[in-house]
Amino acid sequence: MSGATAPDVPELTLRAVTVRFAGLLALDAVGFTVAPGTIHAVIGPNGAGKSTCFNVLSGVYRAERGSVRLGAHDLTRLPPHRIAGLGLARTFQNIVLTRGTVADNLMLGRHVLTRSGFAATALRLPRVVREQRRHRERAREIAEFLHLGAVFDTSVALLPYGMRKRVEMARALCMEPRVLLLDEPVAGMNAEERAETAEAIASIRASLGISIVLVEHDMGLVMRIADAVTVLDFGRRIASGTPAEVRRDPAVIRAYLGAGDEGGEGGEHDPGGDDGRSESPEESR
Amino acid sequence: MEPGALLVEDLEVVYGRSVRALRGVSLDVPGNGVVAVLGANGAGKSTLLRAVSGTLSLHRGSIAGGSIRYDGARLGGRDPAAIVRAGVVQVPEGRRVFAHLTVAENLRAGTLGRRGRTARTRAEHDRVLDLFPILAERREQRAGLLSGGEQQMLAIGRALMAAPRLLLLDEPSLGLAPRMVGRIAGVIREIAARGTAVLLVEQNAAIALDLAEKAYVLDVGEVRLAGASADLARTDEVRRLYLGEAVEPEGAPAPVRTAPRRVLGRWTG
Amino acid sequence: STKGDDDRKDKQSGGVKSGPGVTDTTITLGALTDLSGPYAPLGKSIVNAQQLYVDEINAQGGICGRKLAITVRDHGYDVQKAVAAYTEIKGGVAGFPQVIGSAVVTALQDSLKQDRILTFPQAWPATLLNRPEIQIVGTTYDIDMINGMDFLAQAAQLKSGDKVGHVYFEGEYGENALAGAKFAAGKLGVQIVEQKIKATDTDLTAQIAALRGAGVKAILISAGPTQTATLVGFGAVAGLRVPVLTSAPGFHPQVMASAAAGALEQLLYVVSAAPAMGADIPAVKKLAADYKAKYPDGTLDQGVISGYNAMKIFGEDLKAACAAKDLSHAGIIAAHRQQKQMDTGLGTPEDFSDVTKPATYKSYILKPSKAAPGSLVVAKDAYEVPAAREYKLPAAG
Amino acid sequence: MSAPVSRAAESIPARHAAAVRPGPRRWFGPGAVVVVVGVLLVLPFYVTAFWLQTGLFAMAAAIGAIGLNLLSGTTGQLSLGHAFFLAFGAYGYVWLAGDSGRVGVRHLSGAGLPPLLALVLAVLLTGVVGGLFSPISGRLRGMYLGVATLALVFIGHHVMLNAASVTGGFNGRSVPSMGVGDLTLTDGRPDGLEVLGIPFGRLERLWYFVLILVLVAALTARNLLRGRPGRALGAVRDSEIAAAVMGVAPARYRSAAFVVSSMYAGLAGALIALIFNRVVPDYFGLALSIDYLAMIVIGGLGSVTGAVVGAAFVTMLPQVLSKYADALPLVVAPGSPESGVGPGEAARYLYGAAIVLVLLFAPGGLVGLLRGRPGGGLGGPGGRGEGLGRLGRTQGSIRIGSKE
Amino acid sequence: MTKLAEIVLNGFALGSVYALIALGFVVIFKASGVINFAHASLLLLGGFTVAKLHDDLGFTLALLVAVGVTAAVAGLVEMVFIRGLGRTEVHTLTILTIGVDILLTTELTRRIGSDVLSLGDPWQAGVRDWGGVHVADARIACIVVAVLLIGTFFAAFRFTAWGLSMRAAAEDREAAALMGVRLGRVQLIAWCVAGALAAVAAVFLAAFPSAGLDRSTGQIALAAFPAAILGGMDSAAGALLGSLLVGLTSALTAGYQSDLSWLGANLGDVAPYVVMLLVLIWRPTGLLGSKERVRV
Ligand SMILES: Nc1ncnc2c1ncn2[C@@H]1O[C@H](COP(=O)(O)OP(=O)(O)OP(=O)(O)O)[C@@H](O)[C@H]1O
Ligand SMILES: Nc1ncnc2c1ncn2[C@@H]1O[C@H](COP(=O)(O)OP(=O)(O)OP(=O)(O)O)[C@@H](O)[C@H]1O
Ligand SMILES: [Mg+2]
Ligand SMILES: [Mg+2]
Repeated sequence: MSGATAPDVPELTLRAVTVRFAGLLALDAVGFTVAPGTIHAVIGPNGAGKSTCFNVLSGVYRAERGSVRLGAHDLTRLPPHRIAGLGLARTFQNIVLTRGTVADNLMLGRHVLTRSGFAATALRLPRVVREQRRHRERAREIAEFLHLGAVFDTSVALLPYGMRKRVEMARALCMEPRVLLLDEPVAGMNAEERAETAEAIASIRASLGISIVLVEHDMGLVMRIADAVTVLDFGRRIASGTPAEVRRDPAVIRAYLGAGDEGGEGGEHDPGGDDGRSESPEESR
Repeated sequence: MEPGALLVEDLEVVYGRSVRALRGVSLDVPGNGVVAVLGANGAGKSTLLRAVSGTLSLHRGSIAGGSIRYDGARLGGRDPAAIVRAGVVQVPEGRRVFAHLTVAENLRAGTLGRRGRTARTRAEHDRVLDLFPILAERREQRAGLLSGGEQQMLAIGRALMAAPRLLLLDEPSLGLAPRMVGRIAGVIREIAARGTAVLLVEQNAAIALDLAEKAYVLDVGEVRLAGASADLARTDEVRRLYLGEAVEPEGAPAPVRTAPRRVLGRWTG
Repeated sequence: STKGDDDRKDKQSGGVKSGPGVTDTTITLGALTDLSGPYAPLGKSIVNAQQLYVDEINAQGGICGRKLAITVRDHGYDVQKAVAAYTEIKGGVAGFPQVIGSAVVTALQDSLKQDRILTFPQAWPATLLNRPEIQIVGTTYDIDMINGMDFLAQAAQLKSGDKVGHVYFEGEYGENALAGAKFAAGKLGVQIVEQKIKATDTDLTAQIAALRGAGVKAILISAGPTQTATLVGFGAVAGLRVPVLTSAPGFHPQVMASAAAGALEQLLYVVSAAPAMGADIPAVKKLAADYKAKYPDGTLDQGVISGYNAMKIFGEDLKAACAAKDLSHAGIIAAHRQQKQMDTGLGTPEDFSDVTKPATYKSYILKPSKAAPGSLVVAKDAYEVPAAREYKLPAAG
Repeated sequence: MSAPVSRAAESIPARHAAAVRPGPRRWFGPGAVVVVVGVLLVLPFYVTAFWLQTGLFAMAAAIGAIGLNLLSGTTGQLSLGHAFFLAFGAYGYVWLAGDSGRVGVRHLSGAGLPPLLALVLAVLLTGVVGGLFSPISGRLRGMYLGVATLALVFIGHHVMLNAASVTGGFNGRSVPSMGVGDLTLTDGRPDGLEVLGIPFGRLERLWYFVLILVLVAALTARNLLRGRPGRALGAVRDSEIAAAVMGVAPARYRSAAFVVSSMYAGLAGALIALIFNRVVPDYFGLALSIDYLAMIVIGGLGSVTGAVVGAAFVTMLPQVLSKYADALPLVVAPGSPESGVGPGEAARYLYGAAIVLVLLFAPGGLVGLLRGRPGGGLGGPGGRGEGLGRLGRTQGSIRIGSKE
Repeated sequence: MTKLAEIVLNGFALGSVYALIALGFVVIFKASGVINFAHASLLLLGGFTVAKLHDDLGFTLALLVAVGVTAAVAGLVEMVFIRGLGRTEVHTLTILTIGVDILLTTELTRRIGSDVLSLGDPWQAGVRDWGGVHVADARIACIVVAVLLIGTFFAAFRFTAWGLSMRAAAEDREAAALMGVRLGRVQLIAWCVAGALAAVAAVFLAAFPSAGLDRSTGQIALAAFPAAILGGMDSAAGALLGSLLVGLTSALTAGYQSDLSWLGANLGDVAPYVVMLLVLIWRPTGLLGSKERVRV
């Protein structure tokens, strides 16, 4: 895999970010840095705060304390649409697509890259037409890259779950992001599809040179493609490092992976972890 | 026919006027035991479950041929509530918790279709909270604010509250952490042991094949393979497509693909 | 039908110049009325009464050798429908003895002027004066109020410095009445306490509290029948037992079925250019009898008398126009404007020659009486307050 | 065997072929538009004043409906305040083009601008007023916005009655006629104009003027919907958060939709004033707002053609029914002594029944029917009050509920 | 001082009439997500039925029959028009209710004609006089009934299986169906309840000090809109509070209009809307409405 980091991809840094919901400490002074052009995985048990972390990064939630920086820009207090303008794109854990065809959704992704305003579009000025055509071509290119070319003009409502997930990813890619946040990109896919998607992610990083932050419960995938891993539990960072390091970390095994493999009954044999789960929110209250 | 068994014969399902999502699918689920259905995206797995639970019409779909019989009676054409009353309960794809209801209310909603609603409800309730302690902590939180995995637990818990005789699970492991996946597997095994039949649609084939006695592989609306799980797990196709070449203890190195994949060039606009 | 069928042009036939709506055999009149909207009860009475006149006159051989006919269009108090209906029928009618709805009349006034079609609106604001083609039959609201105040002054023994409440609808009806009331108040040295309401207001408790708080000795109300009933009914039991006076649109026989009936009989007066349906006047009695005979289910409200009266005047105008051998739009207006002493027997004689003035300055005072036909009897015969002639009419300025 | 992923992907369009391919059923395409416009162009030569008038109302309403559709259909913002903006456009034009002077006892003010300029300014001003409402239009959603906009109608009515020197109060004002140079859209100058032997008066001249504007309005709206702003508005409707994350500023786009829709309403209002010849406050009531909502739903939400068809349905049907109701059996003529259903009432019954039937059999609106897709509505599962992945085939929906 | 007290009290009383009407809107809104424009005609139907029957049956029985009739008609509307369209979106249904309203209203107003109907209610023209402060007996009854019904409804909505079914169905029909909720029945009941409420509200709408029921009575229904919104649609206290506030504002501005004439005469009709706008700018989901919170 060749392809260097794109020159303008900045570093993404979270510093001591704290988020609280009505007494629940969803993120507790969490910090990590995504080096330019790397794939950084964020993992952790359900409810650990991974999606919350994404929500803070993309401006959907506001951090109570701490800061988020993208290169020279401070994202902490910016509204989502401004952050999007700075080149940060994301997908959602629960698919959020808009009505219309795959193409419509992808073209929405091009919003920040296009300029046509109300007046110009209403009058259908030549430059609007040109812009539209150019960006549609690129959207198709991206769709094809994610094997969505054949459904480009199909209504997303008709697509099965796994394919809708890919539409989301394509839409985020359409923003030509410098940092791409993927929340469980392979949920609902079978092994073969997962492998495909994993490969696509790796290929995106390789060919575009952008940073990717990834939340995923498929440990196999994380191990395979991540450069660095941050592990959250109860809103706190409990480990970080390379995939291999993290995987051996006893705290991670206890809190997240369980004793056995994922098909086994590890959870059943480890009540200790459960107690920990139920106590912690009490502490934070 | 065995009591509590589900028998699907030559099922044809169409969406709208022209989209044929299932073609001549036949499958049976014994009165107790776990049956798994595997398949790629768009193979028709969710469609199959919708057909059984009677919710096709809510998707503009309809049964165009074949039959679905449960416990000796035909299910086709009955409304979803009646099917729930007959003991068939589905956990829908994508969680679908009632976002604006609290966690407690969501669980209570699970009992809405039950006939006798009092005594056993309590027990079920305790059991669900026991399984998913996080739900007890979040009793009064709006379900829509839960994390993805928590919502998945709620969706499963809600279905268990209905005390089903046949449980249809559409990807129960979706979005769950590995440890939680293990626990769900335990739950499924346990309810099966208590005499509930389970029809399991699952992408995590390792678990599915481990839990189920019998499995079907759907492909573009047709049954491609069927048989005992253990046998299926040994077939090349299942190994490659659903188990990722080898039975994958998480983290095994990816198989190197030979086919070169498309690359995406940089945007130079 | 295709374009150009409308005979908009004046023609000559049988020595009589004719215009739109007039053929050799028929004179067609138009009615833009409300039979399905809020003013449907009024519309129905007027349509019936006017049809009654047409039937009578046709039985006598018609006018100018021609039968009368009315083209009725129901606009349901929808301005847009009314304008469309007007456009539809204006080329085929000789005049409009009925147009209901102030909003409709105001929306049409420019077109009426342009098309010069004689029109009798069933609304009486003085702002419609000064237009040759529009004729308010009877008094205007302001003149009614001036006359009515004079009556109240005696009934409530008003002294200089007393307060009189005036509850009125926003819009022409209320505001024109208010102008008259203010003028009269100035003459009497009393003070008007204003309470403006909307047609949809049915709860007047706050207004009553305010009027009682102000210590009014009498009340004028220029609103609808239900508002009058509420005001009188609740006022009577809430410490506001004072005489109340309203104009014709403020009363309808049906309110005598409400819980306020008793109070209405005791406290309410109605000022009107038309006598009561229950008046002891031969023409009125005959009308009441004929109407009941033809429409046994009909209500004998004031719409019957004013509708019939308007139609009768229109009939007289047509007769005069026939005599002048000109049944064109302009001819009918000219004939109408020459009537200086029109007495239909259904009220006071009227003078239509001065477009700047109401046709009459005389009003009756009527009183509710459950037993009488139309639930109204005459309390005071038609009279005129001399001071009213000094009053500066709004449109005349 | 090819990879399952791509195979599944290829199988889906194949399955949906009928839904995607423009089949013979979708005849309501550009061809139909050309035919309709052609008919409209020659109509003034054949029909009577009544039909011209009715058609003019329908065309003006179409412009207003197109605007409301952008707001309610595409952006999902329920508005019951459309009548206010129609009124603002109407009065704005009348004031800008009108002269100052006394009428009766009243003094009326006016800017005395050339009519065409006044029309343009009225439209722009209505947009500005729509913009002033942005603290509310940007923040509120669903039913709450609906009722907040309802307030505009009542406040507007209050102002129309009380600002008498501008509006003429209850009596309203006459409308200065439109005209460019020597050609006025009245029966006058140039006098006695005839084209092909047909007198070319006010209605005929207005007809072509309004027709041109309808085409312009429809075209611009279509461009908007298919372009970048349209997609952004749709995204705001379907998921505010997703839209924001895609770089769309929701509040700004919601306000912008409000402004644009106000401008369409302003134009429609000014044209309605021209057609009426007089503006009166009572016309611009809540019922009018509801009529416009009915137009866009009956026509088919989210589509420009739908708005036009709906406008024609809602404005013309009652008129046509009233005109022909007396020909119906069982209907009793007004003034006849029998009691029974009068023509006006019969027309109301039929109109009510028509609304119900249309929506029962074409829930997606009349355009759905024209395109051979009576289903319309949400193609996706579930239905109401849902946001995630439950998506539809039609373009639009109004968010009435407060649920995301 | 008695003036103020009387205006305030009567304002509250008027508000309670609005509250009863608003409740009818809220029930259907919660069940079907529809703004039921046909509610106005249901009010008219309820009132009309009582008016026609009370002479023969007595008031109580007539009211019971009217409640039954309006509930049945509302239920019929649901079964014939709304249910079949369960899959379509709410705005279609909303406009459909306009069609239904036109049909019902035309028929009823045709029957009512010019009549002002008395409902034969037991309170008649009775008035309480508390040291010069007058309130109609019927209005006091209305306050009591409104508080009771609103309380009952919201309790049922919160705690009963029916209420839960309704909320679940309103949120996600498919998921609710999968829980065994009988979508048709739940919605049917809601419409019937709203219909029954309309009959009760009509009684107070037409009772003293109103003159009676006439063809335009139903139109008041729309005045209850801001009442429902102002308080926030999802709380009992909010519904009451909003309605009382609307009643109070219109009464105060009407009663003191001579002191407010610089704002243009007759502010009474506009004032509730102005208040509502201000409240909504401050709290976009009403006074007590729960804050809209979503996550992704
Ligand atoms: N808006 C909110 N209001 C209240 N609580 C919230 C909100 N968003 C998240 N939470 C809570 O914060 C915790 C962290 O949620 P988050 O979605 O970040 O978890 P996650 O790590 O993404 O878990 P999963 O893997 O299950 O998706 C959860 O317990 C969740 O219930
Ligand atoms: N509402 C619908 N209308 C039309 N076609 C549909 C609809 N829902 C699903 N389909 C089509 O039916 C086929 C089967 O879809 P289904 O959702 O059953 O797949 P699945 O096996 O569950 O896939 P996944 O693993 O992604 O959930 C797909 O081709 C899909 O496009
Ligand atoms: Mg998450
Ligand atoms: Mg599926």
